[in-house]
Amino acid sequence: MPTTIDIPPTQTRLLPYVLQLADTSLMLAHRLSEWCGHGPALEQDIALTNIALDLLGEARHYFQYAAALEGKGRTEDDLAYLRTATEYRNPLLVEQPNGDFAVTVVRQFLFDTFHYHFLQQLQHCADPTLAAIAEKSGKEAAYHLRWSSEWVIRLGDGTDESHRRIARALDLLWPYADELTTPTALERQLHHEGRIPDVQALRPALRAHHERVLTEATLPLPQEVWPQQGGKEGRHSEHLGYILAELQYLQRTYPGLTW
Amino acid sequence: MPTTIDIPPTQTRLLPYVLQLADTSLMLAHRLSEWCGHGPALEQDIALTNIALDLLGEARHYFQYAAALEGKGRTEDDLAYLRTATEYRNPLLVEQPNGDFAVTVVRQFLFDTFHYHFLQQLQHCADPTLAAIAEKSGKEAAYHLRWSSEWVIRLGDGTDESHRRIARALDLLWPYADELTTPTALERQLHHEGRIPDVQALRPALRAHHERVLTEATLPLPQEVWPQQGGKEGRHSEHLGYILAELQYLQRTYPGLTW
Amino acid sequence: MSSTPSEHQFQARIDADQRIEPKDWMPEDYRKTLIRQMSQHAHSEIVGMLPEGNWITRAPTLKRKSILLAKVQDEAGHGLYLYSAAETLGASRDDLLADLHAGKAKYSSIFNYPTLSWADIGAIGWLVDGAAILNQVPLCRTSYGPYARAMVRVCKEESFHQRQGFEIMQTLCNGSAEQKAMAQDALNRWWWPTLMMFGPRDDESAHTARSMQWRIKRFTNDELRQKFVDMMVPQAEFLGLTIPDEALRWNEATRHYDFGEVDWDEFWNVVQGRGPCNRERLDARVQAHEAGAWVREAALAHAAKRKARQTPTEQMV
Amino acid sequence: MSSTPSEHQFQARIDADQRIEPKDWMPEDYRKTLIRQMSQHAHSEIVGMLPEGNWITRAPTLKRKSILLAKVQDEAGHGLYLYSAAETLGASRDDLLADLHAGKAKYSSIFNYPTLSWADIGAIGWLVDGAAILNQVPLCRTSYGPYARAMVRVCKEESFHQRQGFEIMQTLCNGSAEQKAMAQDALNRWWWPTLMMFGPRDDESAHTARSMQWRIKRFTNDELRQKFVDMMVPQAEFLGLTIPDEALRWNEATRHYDFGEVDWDEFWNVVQGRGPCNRERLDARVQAHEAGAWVREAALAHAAKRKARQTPTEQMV
Repeated sequence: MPTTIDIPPTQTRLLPYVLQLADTSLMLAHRLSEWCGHGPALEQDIALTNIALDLLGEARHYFQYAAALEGKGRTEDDLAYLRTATEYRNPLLVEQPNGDFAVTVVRQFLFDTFHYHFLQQLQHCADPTLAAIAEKSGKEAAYHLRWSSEWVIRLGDGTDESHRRIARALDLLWPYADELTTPTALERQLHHEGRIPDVQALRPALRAHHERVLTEATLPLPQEVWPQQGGKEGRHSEHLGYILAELQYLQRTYPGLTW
Repeated sequence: MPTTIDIPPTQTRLLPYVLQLADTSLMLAHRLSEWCGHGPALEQDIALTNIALDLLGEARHYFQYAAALEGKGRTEDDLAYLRTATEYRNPLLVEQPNGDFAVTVVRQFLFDTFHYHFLQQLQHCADPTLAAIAEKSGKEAAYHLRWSSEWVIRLGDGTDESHRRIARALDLLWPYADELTTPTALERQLHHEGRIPDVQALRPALRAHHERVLTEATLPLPQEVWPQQGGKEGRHSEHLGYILAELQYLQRTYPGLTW
Repeated sequence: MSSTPSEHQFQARIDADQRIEPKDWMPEDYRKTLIRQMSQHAHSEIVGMLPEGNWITRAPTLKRKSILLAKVQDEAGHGLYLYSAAETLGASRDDLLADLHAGKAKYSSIFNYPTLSWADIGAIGWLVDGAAILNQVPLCRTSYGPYARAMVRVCKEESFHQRQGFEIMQTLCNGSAEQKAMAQDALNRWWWPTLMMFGPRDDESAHTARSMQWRIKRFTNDELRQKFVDMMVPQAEFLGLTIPDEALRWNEATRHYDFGEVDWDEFWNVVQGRGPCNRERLDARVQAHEAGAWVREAALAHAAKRKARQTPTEQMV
Repeated sequence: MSSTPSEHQFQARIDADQRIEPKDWMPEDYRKTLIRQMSQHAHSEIVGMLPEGNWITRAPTLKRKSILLAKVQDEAGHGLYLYSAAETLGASRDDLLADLHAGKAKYSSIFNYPTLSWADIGAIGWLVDGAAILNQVPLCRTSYGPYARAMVRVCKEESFHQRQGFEIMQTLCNGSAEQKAMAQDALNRWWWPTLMMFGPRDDESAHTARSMQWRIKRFTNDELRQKFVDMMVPQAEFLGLTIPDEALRWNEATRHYDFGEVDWDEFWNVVQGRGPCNRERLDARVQAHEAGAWVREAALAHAAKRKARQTPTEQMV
């Protein structure tokens, strides 16, 4: 694989990074929204939709900022709806299918643990727009993290079946966790310029939280695995193409209209 | 519901009818192709794909003829890929999801019983192109009908589980059978002009075949039900939109290119 | 039929527009009727999430996606309020759901129609929520307290939904020719089913008389249907859309719109389970319920474990 | 190691390029090796249906849809031939599949990579089938008769597939800038995994020596890999695409292309189950097999019922 050449500091654009943040929250919101009307009970339907709405709101802030940074008069929707698969920069984790409720809970748990700690750091970044988004969304992420952590515990220390399912979900999704805290060349460069947090430095805090929750959930901490990566660099799984086919359908079929 | 006003004979265009035939075979071929790599055994994977290929070939002939009839220089792909849901004229049956293998077999059986008998008649129609397509596809339809009829019998008179599944499939899909032999205003008009067969007149032959096969399959002939209709008039089920999102994605995303 | 002193006193309270609360005495039929109506209403909210939920992943802008997601979530919330209100009468949500899933309970049959385009989302907000509001606003003054209070909360959110639906229609009607055609096609498909939401004609409606006596129902089916048509015609004109009813015309004498006859065959077929999506709607709910059984069991098991781990003092809290 | 008279005679036949047929005596290791290789080959065909099958519903034209469907169907057919050929050696398809589904059997790890664009379909036909052909053409002269004959049929169809893949790439490269970029991106992702198809380096390859002695294998891994690179470079140049290998250059002395080192970490990780799609591929096969169990049981039950209904005379036929 050819490596990305380091971009001199004066030229590192924040735009692709903001798109990465936007895509991440958008894709997860989109996945969660697929549960609407199909949850295990009304209370979980509502909870999942709440998280989806929060993430969608966060994504919209990033997209609006990205459109401003781009400075070409494009809108949040142009960016969200009109790129092709290799141009999306969400990590692989958030495009994974919902699976059963345990898979959704684990995906959320792994994401929230990262997202909460990340936003805590991003609140202090030099860019005032990102800092403001991070502050608002950080409060929401705290609730999400509590919700998903509680459900990991509830399912891990529930019945034999729920334990089996969530253990399987953990096994399934653990390979996707690392990518969240593995900086891309762009992230390394932006951090080097002092503009964004060091995601790798979040690992001890994440690990501590994982261990605490998994222990209480009577689940083993998954072993080290070969991490699956590439989403943040546009190399996705086969799932993204299908997400985009639905997401983009109306914009592609009726280009340039107002809805 | 407003009724369609009868169109004077000199103005009834064959084009929408040929599109109806094309859409019907295309949608069923598309559904069958979803089984590829997921069949109960290699032999069935191959059989389902054979049927899909035959129907796709038949659809292409109709689309090519439709493009010629339209006379605007459009291609089979323009017609197949670039219309919106209300413009497709396949009956509801063929867009129903594959379900389990029993649902697929019943959908095929109901379709093949109609399709075979219909093509036998269409071979004698005045339009030489349609007659030629019907002759070629009629031979294939004979094989399809044998395959699906044998499988109805095999599953109906197999195990308790297969019997239960195919009885359920019959119950699920029977409401969609009638539409095949219920002429639309366009079909009535074209038949009145002597240009296409009377699909309603096929009912006794279809019923006889259904009865023979279902009896041998130890399955009860389903009771009369309120028929579900509208596909041939562009009023589809919720399934078609999702089929089109996948089918049309590349053509919509990259308009006007060669593949 | 002579009434007992309790029934007499009960009816007097109703007539005085007083609220009946959970702990009050009430005729068994009143309780049963309310449970049936509230649970049907709850079921309708839940099943109603499905046709609209069908377009969340394909919502054409982030703003519309957000609004639709919030709307469907509100409907889940309405379901919760209404099941809770039904439970104040001694019903259990589990039993009510079991009846729904077994096909024994009704829900508003409007939701047995398919959503075939984005314009359907506009049409549902504009027409279906519009009709629901007409049904529900009077219920804000219904005799049973928990039901009335639930209805106040529901109506507040539903009028917001209706405006959003109308706004979608407006955007489409001001858009391209294709968007306008999409809006007209949606109106063509949703108009008559919405009129069916008001139920059978008064002279064919079994429950109406007594429901009105008990102020569970405050207007008749035909009264509401007429009110709805009168309200919608100017709105359709404003949008530049044509209501698919050739018999529709202003009646100067009655000061109402005359309109055509509902297709009662279609009405009864859909109510009795033979509509375009009845099976799909029920299957989706049953599937969600069954697929979620292990989750609900786990939650209970965990809660029990937690309680068992508490000290006796903690358990007393 | 001294050989028995049978082994000696067997090797003599091999050396004389004579075919070994099912009824012939053969060393147990030869039988085992062949079963392993043929079944791996069959598994590869079946699993290989999945990455390509992933684009059937999104094929951009009716013609491409048709061609792709036929290609994937051919692969199913190849699987059938190869399982049948393995069965001539006493293996049972059910046991072979059980091993595959339990994760105990290997299949070509190229299929553990995702197909992310339509151009991947072109790249797979061009590169992956191209590599497969290089592996398979020599096998048309392999010592075991049924395997050789299966390979003849497979090769005929596979060369057709490869031309179609190349044709897709050509169309894209002659298309819009986006199409060309799509093709280059696909090449970037499929090039190195295709080189990995030829297996580990010769000095790390356990089975090679003996497989070559038995003419189950006719060229070494490195020989084939080199042949493949030499073949592909001009084809990539013809397409106007850049092979993603900075070390690639013509070596005038050896008259071959020098090329970079395969990422052996990635190779071993993918072979050992940690590639991008290993789990998805296996899950899809297991799911299809389990979901189809009742169908296979029904077919057997029906066949048994049919047989039982025959008269004794009919049964003797």
